[in-house]
Amino acid sequence: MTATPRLGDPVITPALVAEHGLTPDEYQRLERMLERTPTFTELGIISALWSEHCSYKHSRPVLKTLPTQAPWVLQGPGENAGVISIGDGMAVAFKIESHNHPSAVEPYQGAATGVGGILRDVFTMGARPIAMLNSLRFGSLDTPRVRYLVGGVVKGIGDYGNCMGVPTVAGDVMFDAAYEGNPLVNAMCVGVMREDELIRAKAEGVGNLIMAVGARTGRDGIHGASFASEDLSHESDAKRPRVQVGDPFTEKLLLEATLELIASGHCVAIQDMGAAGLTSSSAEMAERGEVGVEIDTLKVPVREAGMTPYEILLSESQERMLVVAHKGRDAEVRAILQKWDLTAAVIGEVIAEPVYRVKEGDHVVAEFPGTRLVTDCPFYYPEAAESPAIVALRERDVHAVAERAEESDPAWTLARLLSAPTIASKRWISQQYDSTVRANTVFGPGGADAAVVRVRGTKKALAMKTDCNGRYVYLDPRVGGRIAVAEAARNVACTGARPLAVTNCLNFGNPKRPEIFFQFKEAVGGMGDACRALDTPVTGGNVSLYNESPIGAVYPTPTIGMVGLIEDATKAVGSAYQSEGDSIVLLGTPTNELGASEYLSWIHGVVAGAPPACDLAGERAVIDTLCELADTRLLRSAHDCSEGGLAVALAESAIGNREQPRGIAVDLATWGSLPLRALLFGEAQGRVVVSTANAEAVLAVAKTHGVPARVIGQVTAASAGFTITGGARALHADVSTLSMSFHDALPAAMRRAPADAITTDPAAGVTA
Amino acid sequence: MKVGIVRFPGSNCEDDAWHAVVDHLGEEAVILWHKDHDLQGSDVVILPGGFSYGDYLRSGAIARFSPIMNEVEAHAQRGGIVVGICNGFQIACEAGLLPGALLRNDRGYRSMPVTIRVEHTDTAFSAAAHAGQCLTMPIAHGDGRFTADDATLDRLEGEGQVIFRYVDAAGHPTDAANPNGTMRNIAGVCNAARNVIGLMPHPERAMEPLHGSTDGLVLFQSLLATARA
Amino acid sequence: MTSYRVAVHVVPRRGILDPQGKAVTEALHSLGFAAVAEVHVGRHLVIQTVAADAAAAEASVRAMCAKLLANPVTEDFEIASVVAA
Amino acid sequence: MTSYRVAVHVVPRRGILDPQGKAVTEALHSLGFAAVAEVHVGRHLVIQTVAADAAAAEASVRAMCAKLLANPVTEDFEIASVVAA
Ligand SMILES: Nc1ncnc2c1ncn2[C@@H]1O[C@H](COP(=O)(O)OP(=O)(O)O)[C@@H](O)[C@H]1O
Ligand SMILES: [Mg+2]
Repeated sequence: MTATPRLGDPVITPALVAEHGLTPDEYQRLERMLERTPTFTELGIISALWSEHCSYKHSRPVLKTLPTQAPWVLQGPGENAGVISIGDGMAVAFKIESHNHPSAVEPYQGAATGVGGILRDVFTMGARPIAMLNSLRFGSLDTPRVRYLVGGVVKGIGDYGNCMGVPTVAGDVMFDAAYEGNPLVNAMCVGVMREDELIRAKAEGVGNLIMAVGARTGRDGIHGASFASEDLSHESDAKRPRVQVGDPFTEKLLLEATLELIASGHCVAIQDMGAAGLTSSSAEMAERGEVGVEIDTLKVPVREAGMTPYEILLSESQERMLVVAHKGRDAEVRAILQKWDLTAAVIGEVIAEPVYRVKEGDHVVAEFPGTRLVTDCPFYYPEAAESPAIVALRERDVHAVAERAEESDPAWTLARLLSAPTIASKRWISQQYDSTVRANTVFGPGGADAAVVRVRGTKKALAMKTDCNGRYVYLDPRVGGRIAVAEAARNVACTGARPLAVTNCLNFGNPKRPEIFFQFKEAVGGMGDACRALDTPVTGGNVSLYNESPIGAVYPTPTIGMVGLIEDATKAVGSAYQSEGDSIVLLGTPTNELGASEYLSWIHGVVAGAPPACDLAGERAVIDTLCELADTRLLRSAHDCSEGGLAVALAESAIGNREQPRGIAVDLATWGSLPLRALLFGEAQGRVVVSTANAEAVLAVAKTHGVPARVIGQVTAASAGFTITGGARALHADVSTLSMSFHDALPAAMRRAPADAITTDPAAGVTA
Repeated sequence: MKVGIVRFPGSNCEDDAWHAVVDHLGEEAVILWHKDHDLQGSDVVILPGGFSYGDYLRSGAIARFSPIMNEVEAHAQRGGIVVGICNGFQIACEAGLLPGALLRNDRGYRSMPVTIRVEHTDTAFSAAAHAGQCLTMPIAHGDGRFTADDATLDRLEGEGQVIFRYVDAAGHPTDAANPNGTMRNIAGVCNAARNVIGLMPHPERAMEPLHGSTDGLVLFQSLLATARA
Repeated sequence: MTSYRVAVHVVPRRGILDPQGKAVTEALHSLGFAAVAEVHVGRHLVIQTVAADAAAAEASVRAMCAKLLANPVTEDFEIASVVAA
Repeated sequence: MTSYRVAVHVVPRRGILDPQGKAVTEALHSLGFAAVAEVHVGRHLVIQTVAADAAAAEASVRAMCAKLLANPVTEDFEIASVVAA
């Protein structure tokens, strides 16, 4: 059979090809593959499959360098989600994904559908989602547009996850002008299953049925995948009809129906219809199973009359799944979906002939030879060269930046840093997320350095966190890539969990620019170094390129989603000091590093200097120390030093729990010779502030791991104040002043927003 | 005691309620499907939290017409105990099993721990507490602003039908302790016959030390105390 | 039988606090629409239904409102229009 | 200057998924209103504002809709009425 154009199909012209985002070379490759001119439908299919989003054509060779194996990895990259074993026959599926461009155009729906998509990736593996995380990057809150985006994105994430009954338990948020025109919205989902319930998205078995399941197909988001593969420009505004609307209620039904379906054994494979909808899900399942498929678009349940095969194939309507069911069991599949008030329709079958064929009734509208439609795309190895301007920034001597007059009182600097939106409490955000549904949350947002979620039916708990300091990666991509992994692992270990594996979301600019591709290559290299050193392989992830706006590319932001395991949930450690009189111990060593710090950026508006060095062996030793300390119940609290350095970490443990603040009396004379601002606010890596009732024992454990450790002070009553001595100038602050700076910053900034309320809540009709 | 927990499309706290009853009370529980017509011999019916029918139109408005609600209403009419938690409270109000309505919070969705004060202990969901006892547990809702006209509110107060009120750490029902703009800090009410109770907070999420509070336990223990009385 | 589009307004009953309306009013002020005195927010439903005539269409939508579309405790409704379509 | 009450309808744009409308349609069917073909749920806003004349009142409400009251990506709006009040 050969495909022929439909009546009324546009004629294939170079202009049409260009509109579909194919280069002339790519188009020639398509013609060679078909040995003829493609039909309009075929052009649409290939435009989606060979888009960056689906094909990874610029990133795959670099991604291949990442470590992906460990004895506990059950499923590495290449599936809907990665899967690791946590013992006792239990497994964890997890994945992170970006929805940056849709969120820039329509923050509420963009973020909501991002959450919907990542949930589907996890439950199609057979896992029940137990936790969500989100990693967000925005421009400055001084801009009304940014406040609108923050409001809409947070509400979109909340409304979707809340309705699904999956707690949103952790994340990270940073604000920097670099993200002004192009916010980053990365959502991560973690699910739990029995190992034997694992199901893969691999079409198998000639004669098996291909079924479309869930919501009906409408004209939403056609060409979203190629949209995600372009720079954001003012013209993107004109592309608004591509925005999809999420329906979390339908997704909740789909979740329950899918898990029931998988348990029933009636199906061979399931894949969610995400970017490029039916096209990519069917092509990817066929490719994994090395089989042919035949689909009839007339059999796809549609929402609107008169949809063309092109539209049906490329629609990105949400809350849909593609299921490969055992031959003859379609009635059983339909019955399960019907129970949940959802539709299921047989739309094609797995065939022996190695082709990808689409029919509209009897008319073949697309037919490709072979089963490797997605990986048959061209791959690129773009030029990589570091930008000399960034080299110059990195080499700048930041110690030469003159102090501001107010800094003569370091308490002023500390309070001001605590109110930096990147550092300040994110409670304004996390209060909009149900973080306790499912009744397994041991530590939710703000309670510990990573979220801790009990695995029901076992004594175990999972710890999880997203992280990435894009400013570090910008100033030194190799080091920044390493730190992203190391910090995520350290955060997980602060709760007492052993870091196990990583998912990642690589948010970068246009890879065709050599300085961007340099960032990409180096950052991924750094991530790989760290993953190898910390024994946390990469099990999956997502690449989001072309994150650029008229003001330039975003900071290179390889967001890390780390998952770790605590064998005994009752041993989990939070980040807030617990008792007056406890000793405060610093693990790791302060340095004179100040480059790339939040201090320089927020206090001085300077983005320069080298990011702190990352000693991976040292990081590993700190992680081992934390795990042992938690396991032997020696810790009352643990909190790592990140943005804002040691002084901010000490303060966050004191005021993080607003209802139960504490004071401290700390002396840093040991390091009195360091420049004061490096000592207090420098961001030297590998450091953790712990509190303990048994300092001797803590020091002894640290010593066995070769980790420098020192008692630096005591936890006091809040009324005793917050005191750090031993540096060039002493720091005295009222606990309540620090607390106000930290807790009121974000609400105050957002109060300046014009209420975005009414425009962003279609589900509920009206909002406040 | 057997507790029937209704699963509506979009419910998402039915498993949590099940664990509260089975794991923490050690009693029997059964999940009831909304399309069924049988309470399976349940002594107590729980309408759990979640987003039944996506909370589209109004929270609880569509779920209240689910087939099983006929049996739930008959059970309530016979004096059987019905507890509505969060979305279940909204459904019970929509169904007319409880007075008033739960409107959109005055400050959007709120997920946070709150303290509630037990105002009366003569209901099946407060009997094991003592009057004035303050309990800490999470809320997580967007539509929890209890609303009724003044005459109704006065009647509810007069008849002792306001069972739970949001209070501050000192036990006072202040404005600052009101998380959603609810009238008179009302967090939970019962019907005139006192056998149907609804509340917005989630006691099933405060059952064990890992939750950070075990205060929800006393409310569930009330069911048992009532059943044995 | 004819197809009708019936539009309904469901609005918060007078005297019931309308935080949405208040929030919108404040937002409009902060955007510079200082002349706005008050905003009320309700639902606008459009129901496409088949009926013998316009009166029957209206009657059936009234029944829908009484049963489901409006909450008798807090909301009022009015039929805004009935057009054959 | 006169005070005007301007009523606005904000509705989901055609072709865009309207999950709420779908849920309400299905609920009406199960309540026995079988003749209902379709329901769309939008917002009904009543804005009380001061303006020189009706045309100016309408123009300013249009500006409010474009800026805040309607989401240009997913919704359409129409001015339903402008009355001096
Ligand atoms: N978007 C978010 N959603 C939920 N929780 C968040 C979010 N952003 C930050 N948090 C929580 O706030 C706390 C502080 O986060 P972060 O500043 O990233 O810590 P650190 O700098 O130690 O990595 C963590 O508990 C984190 O999970
Ligand atoms: Mg961080």
